[in-house]
Amino acid sequence: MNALIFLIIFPLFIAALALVLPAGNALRKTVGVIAGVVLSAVPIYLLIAYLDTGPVYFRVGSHLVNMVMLAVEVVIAAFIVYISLRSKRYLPIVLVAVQSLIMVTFELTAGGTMEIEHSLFVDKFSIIMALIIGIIGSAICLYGIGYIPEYHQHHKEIKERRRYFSFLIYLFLSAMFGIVFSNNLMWLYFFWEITTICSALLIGYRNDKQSIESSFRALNMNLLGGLVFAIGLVYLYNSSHIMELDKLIKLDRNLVLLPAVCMAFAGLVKSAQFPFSSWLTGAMVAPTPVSALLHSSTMVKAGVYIILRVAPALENTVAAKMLMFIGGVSFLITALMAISQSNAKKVLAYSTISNLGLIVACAGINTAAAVWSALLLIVFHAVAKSLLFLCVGIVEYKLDSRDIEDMDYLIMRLPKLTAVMMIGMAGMFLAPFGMIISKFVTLKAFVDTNPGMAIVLAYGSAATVFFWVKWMGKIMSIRHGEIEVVAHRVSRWEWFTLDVLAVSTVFVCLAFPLISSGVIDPYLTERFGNVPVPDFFNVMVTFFIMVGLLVLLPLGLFYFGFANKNYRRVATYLGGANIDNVTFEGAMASVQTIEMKNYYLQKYFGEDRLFNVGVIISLALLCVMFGVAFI
Amino acid sequence: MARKTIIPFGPQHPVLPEPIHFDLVMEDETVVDAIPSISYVHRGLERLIEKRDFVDFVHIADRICGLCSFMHSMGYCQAIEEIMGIEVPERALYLRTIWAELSRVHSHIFWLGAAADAFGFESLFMQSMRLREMVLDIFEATTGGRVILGVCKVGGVRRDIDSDALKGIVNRLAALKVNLEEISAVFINDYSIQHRLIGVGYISKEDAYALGCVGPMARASGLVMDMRSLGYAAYKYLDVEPMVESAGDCYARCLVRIREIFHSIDLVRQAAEKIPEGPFDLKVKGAPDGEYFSRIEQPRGEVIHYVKGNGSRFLQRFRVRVPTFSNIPAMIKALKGSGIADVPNIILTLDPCISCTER
Amino acid sequence: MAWFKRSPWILHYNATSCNGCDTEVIVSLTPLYDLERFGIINTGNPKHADILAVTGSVNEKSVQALKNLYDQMPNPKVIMAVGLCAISGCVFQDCYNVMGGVDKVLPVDVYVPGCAARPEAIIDGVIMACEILEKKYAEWKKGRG
Amino acid sequence: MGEPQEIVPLGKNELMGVVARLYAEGYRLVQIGCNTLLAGYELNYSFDKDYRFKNLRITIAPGEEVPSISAIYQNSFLYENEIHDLFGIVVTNISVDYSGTLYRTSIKTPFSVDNVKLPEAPKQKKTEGP
Amino acid sequence: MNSIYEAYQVLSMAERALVFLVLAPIAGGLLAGIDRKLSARLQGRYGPPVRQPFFDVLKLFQKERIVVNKFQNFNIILFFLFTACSGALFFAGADILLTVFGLALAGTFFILAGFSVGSPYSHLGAEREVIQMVSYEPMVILMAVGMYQATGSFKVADLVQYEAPLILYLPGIFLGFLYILTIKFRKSPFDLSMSHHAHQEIVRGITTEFSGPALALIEITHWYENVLLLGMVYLFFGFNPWIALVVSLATYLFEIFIDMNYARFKWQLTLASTWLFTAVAGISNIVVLSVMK
Repeated sequence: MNALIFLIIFPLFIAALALVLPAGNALRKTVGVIAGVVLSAVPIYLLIAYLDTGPVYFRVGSHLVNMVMLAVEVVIAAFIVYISLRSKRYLPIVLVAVQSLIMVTFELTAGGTMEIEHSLFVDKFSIIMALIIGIIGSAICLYGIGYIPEYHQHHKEIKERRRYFSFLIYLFLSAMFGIVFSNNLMWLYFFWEITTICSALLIGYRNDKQSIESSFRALNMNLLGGLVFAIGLVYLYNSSHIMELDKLIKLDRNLVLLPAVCMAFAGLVKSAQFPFSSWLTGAMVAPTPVSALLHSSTMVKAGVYIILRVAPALENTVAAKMLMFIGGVSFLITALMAISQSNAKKVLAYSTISNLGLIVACAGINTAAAVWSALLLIVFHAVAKSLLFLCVGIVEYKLDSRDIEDMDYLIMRLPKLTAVMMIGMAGMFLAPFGMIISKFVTLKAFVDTNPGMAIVLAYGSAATVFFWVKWMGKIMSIRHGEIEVVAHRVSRWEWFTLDVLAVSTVFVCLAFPLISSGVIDPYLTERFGNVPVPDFFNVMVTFFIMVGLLVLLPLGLFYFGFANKNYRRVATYLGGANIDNVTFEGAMASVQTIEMKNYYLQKYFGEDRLFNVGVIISLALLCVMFGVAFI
Repeated sequence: MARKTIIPFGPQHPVLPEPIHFDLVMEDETVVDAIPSISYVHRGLERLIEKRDFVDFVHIADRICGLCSFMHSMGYCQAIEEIMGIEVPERALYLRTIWAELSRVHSHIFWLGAAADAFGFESLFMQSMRLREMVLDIFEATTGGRVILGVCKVGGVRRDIDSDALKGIVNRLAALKVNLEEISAVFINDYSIQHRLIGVGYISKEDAYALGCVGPMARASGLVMDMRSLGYAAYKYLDVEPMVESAGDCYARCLVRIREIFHSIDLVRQAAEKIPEGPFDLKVKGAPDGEYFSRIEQPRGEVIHYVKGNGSRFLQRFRVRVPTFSNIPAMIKALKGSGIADVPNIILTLDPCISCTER
Repeated sequence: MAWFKRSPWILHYNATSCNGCDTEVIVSLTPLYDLERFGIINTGNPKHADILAVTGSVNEKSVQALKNLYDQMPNPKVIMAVGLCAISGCVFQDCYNVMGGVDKVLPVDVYVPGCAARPEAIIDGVIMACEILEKKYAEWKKGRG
Repeated sequence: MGEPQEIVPLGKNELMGVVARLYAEGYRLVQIGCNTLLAGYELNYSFDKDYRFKNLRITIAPGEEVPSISAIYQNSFLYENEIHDLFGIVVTNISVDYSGTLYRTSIKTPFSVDNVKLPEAPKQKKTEGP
Repeated sequence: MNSIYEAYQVLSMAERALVFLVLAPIAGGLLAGIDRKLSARLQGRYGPPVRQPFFDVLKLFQKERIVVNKFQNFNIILFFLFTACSGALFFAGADILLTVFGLALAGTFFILAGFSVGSPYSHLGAEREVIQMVSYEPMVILMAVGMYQATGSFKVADLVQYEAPLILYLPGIFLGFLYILTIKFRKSPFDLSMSHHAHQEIVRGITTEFSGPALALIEITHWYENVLLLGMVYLFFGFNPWIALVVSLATYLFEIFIDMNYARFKWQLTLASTWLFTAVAGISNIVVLSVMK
């Protein structure tokens, strides 16, 4: 139990330190490193300690804590009111006022009598989440040490608020640990709101018009989610007098359906599913570490975390079906929209929503196989996607653009970084790396329960391949002749993080049988009593293919790079109009250099075309979901 | 958001039999700009008048272009004859008409094949080329050449076709017509061809006129413009009817050419029926003194042979303005906004003849 | 054993030809003459081709294209000059913009006469080019050790 | 026999006005050609309407500039570029100006007065009247 | 009657894979030869000998290696390895989904090869190939899904010995699969990204920059792929090996016939029509099947 509390409190302590210590101080870096080591070590310790045990629940004297939390909540509410007033935005004020009113009344009327048996708990799922938060989170913090100074070098107009930044990041980590370890729903709700405000503030870090706009959009939507969450909690307590996650899912279906739907709704908002996807794409104005940490690997995962947690309560209801369809719609439509995007971060954002959609759909299905693949998706996605975000962050500064079309010949200009990026991309879509294994199982789960979803998956995967392949093709195309290698001053902090994540990507891909049998299977046994048995032969084949690739790639590159001299280099075929290898004589005797740009098919897959479709469908599905819950 | 790519289309490109270059500026697969560049086949044959006298020059006119070689020599001869006031024997005029119409048939069939190849219909290409051989056989039998006929001369033609042979030609053309009907049915009715041609490379009637389109290109846009109506050679004795379509797209150009093939076959038949007996050439004395713009209708449209002489055996100036040259502005316009898959279609429905264009 | 005789692939380039020889090159691939029965394909891409069939004499612009295409062909390769223009310039040899036959700029291996060259002659030329290809392959292989 | 062909000699300055009038009357531009004279050039602007052929002719000295009619007839730009490249006549304000790169010939301006050798007219044998 | 199946039973998985690896190129090459001969005959030509594809490949191996960049052939090797691998897995009787994903991976390497050479034509070809992949991939996955629904197994070994005729359960899927098969065989009207005849707006598409041995490897890979795809067709009729064999061959001939009768489509129509066809034929089939079960 102490470890859990430590994980929640320790980042707070670091956050406080970050606020206090002066910027640019060597001590800050030391603290950062120590925090990183500790935050990575403790979840690993947790993993080892609880490897063989089921879920463990802890009782924490809660009344005082509740009061403190309430106080903090009120402070936060006041803070939101303050910043909203300052920017003359009133919707957040309304939302936060209603929400606080509900919670304060609730706490004051029912809080005293509330009997919470276990406030904290830990099980395998929490540990997986804790590992992601701890290792990826702290790695990204280290990345930030190198990144933020450079960020300010490039954006001189932005006020240097490094301390504020670190404070928020560590505060956020603390809240994330809180979310995954809380059994007390009041606590869960409290941490939930903290992540909301952290996210909104970090999105607004640049403090210009666009980022404030995005920041408030994120705030509005997440506050709405929080509000529904709060209503769900109040309803839950009034109808059944419980306030604990483990009890919630064991309750009678009729009693918990509405609260569970409310919580799932909050989860949908947080994981930016349709119709709430726009806040996540807007959030891409935030500095890259924020996108990597909050908007791809951790916070949005909190959304699917909560959905997966309450999924048992929805089992076999129409609401679960709706959840599944919302996930499916988000998966398909964002994957299609990603085709039309050339902004690298936006592509990543859409791909994130798309993958989260798949996880939500799995949660909606809620069979052992579906949850198995959902958990694997969470792991693979967290590692690979944060790696890609961080790579894009660096590329952005080296090339002064985050547009994919400017990444021509990246492999020649930033070879090492591109190699790392390729690992991330391979992890995202290339069979037999990470994602595809889970998709494999997802497909089987879909076919067994709802073949309709298999169709969505079939179309969605095809779209996914499109945008990844063309991006990958772009960065790995090689130009004839020499090209200037971009000055490679990536700080060692950034490199360290990239290396860690790249190694983790490969590691989780290779070790997924271990992860599955060691962590996920026990969890599934507790929850479903059975474990999906992935075909051993398939696992072995994919494993061998992966190992084969890992051996083949370096060997092949070595062979073609150094050993094989048995070739003649000729110019690119340019219809005979070559001047030299990459230029040709164009019309009017001009000298044209070949330049290749990808297809975006804006006319067919454009946001303007598809976004509304997604919103309308998902709104309808949401209505049905709530309608069912009310009835 | 898509960005622009520049693609070098040619000079050597498999869909283009002849070298012409385009800088295609593309967004996704849409061509936003196309800038042509020529001079890969420029020889400068117009200045050969300095080295060949006006009678010998027919052989060079014959070789301006392989596909409409007869038309060029005919146009050139006609210009000289106009200047010198030569009354060409009527039989020669009829024979010229027959060869000219046969040229049109083989050129159009070749075009059908090339177009089919451009939109990826290989069997149609092969079948078209197979049928074209029937016309080439007629050429070979009547002139000895397959593509360069060398049969026209100032003052008439070099060879006669006797009446039996003429009958044979008409019969062979009737057989060709039967075969062609099958192929043209595919061109007209096939779904995939319509998909590739309908609505592609649209040129409105007004644009076609303003941009100086000639030949099938103009007629497909609804302009009634056929130089055969001027009544040169024996056309004044035949029922010439310009084939006009109104759609203005590649499909319409295709239809115009298909209808023209049948019309030409019919014209040959008419000519073979009406051809008078008599001499087929004339001894020419003297040299041209004056100038004339000889306008005739090539398979690709109106061609102008301008000849200027000052009474010496060597001409002062010879100039050809070929239909392709005149159609290029319209082609550029049609290319903009099309897809790259349409580019070969648009270029080919112009039926470009680059060697004519650049001379 | 070398297999070039069995599958020579052609690249055709029109240097400044009048179309006559071009059409005959194309015709030789079509039903009546059908070069493909000897495994001959018109590739349209220098990187796949074994034989470069040039029609027409060369001028200053087409020389550049021709040289580019020739350079981009993999060894062993053969150049075939099709038609009188490609051999000597034919009636155009006096033109100011004509440099003369193809052999002025590139080593021609096979000359196919005719104005325009007849398909039979072209087929004959290709078959001859095959022999030369085999020979060149043997030399090229020896040269590489 | 042949079609009647009207050739209208014009001064250089009248050209634009007449061309504009022809455009308004619905003539199409058939061609622009150029002839090399012994000392100068002769430009032929040919138009056609309903098979009626009309040719405008202006004569200029070497080095003289000619205005482009591409503002009136869009398709004239090719002819004008051609005249520029082959004859060395400067045509001003062409809408699409290749500036000498349409025909990239091995000798510059092959049809210019310096390059072209015009045939001598034969000794006039008096054919007409006494 | 069931001698094919018995032969299949006798062999172990590894042996079956080996048999595929050895025989598929021969069968594929012969099929390609038949294709060329038959196409020529349909076009009124005599056509090359049936062994012509082998001559071509052997010749290509003797050609000089020319490259635009020195890594370009690596992707082709991976393309070859993964195609052969998926084929071997399929014929060994492994999971059909695994085969499908393996094939997709191989296809991805092919596309990356097209991108990596940095030539405008192969780039366009690669882009189009991606579009084609997006077009056919849903149907391929649905085919596996449908088979699983009908038989309860993804294993080829189980599918092949399924007693009832799968085609009766999966008529829609089969039609949809036939439709996308045209794309996979690179036949007109869907030979957008590269065609065997270069008379195309994008020259030879992806293969523009690949020559000599690399081109030969691509050719052999296509042979493997074709045999694998015909194997998938076989599964629909697996209840009777002879019928299945005949139908597979008939399918190939049918594709040649289609090839002869169509102009090349544009990518818009390709994508739209395949998705629509997949949606109508495939999905309705799957829905009906799930209702029936």
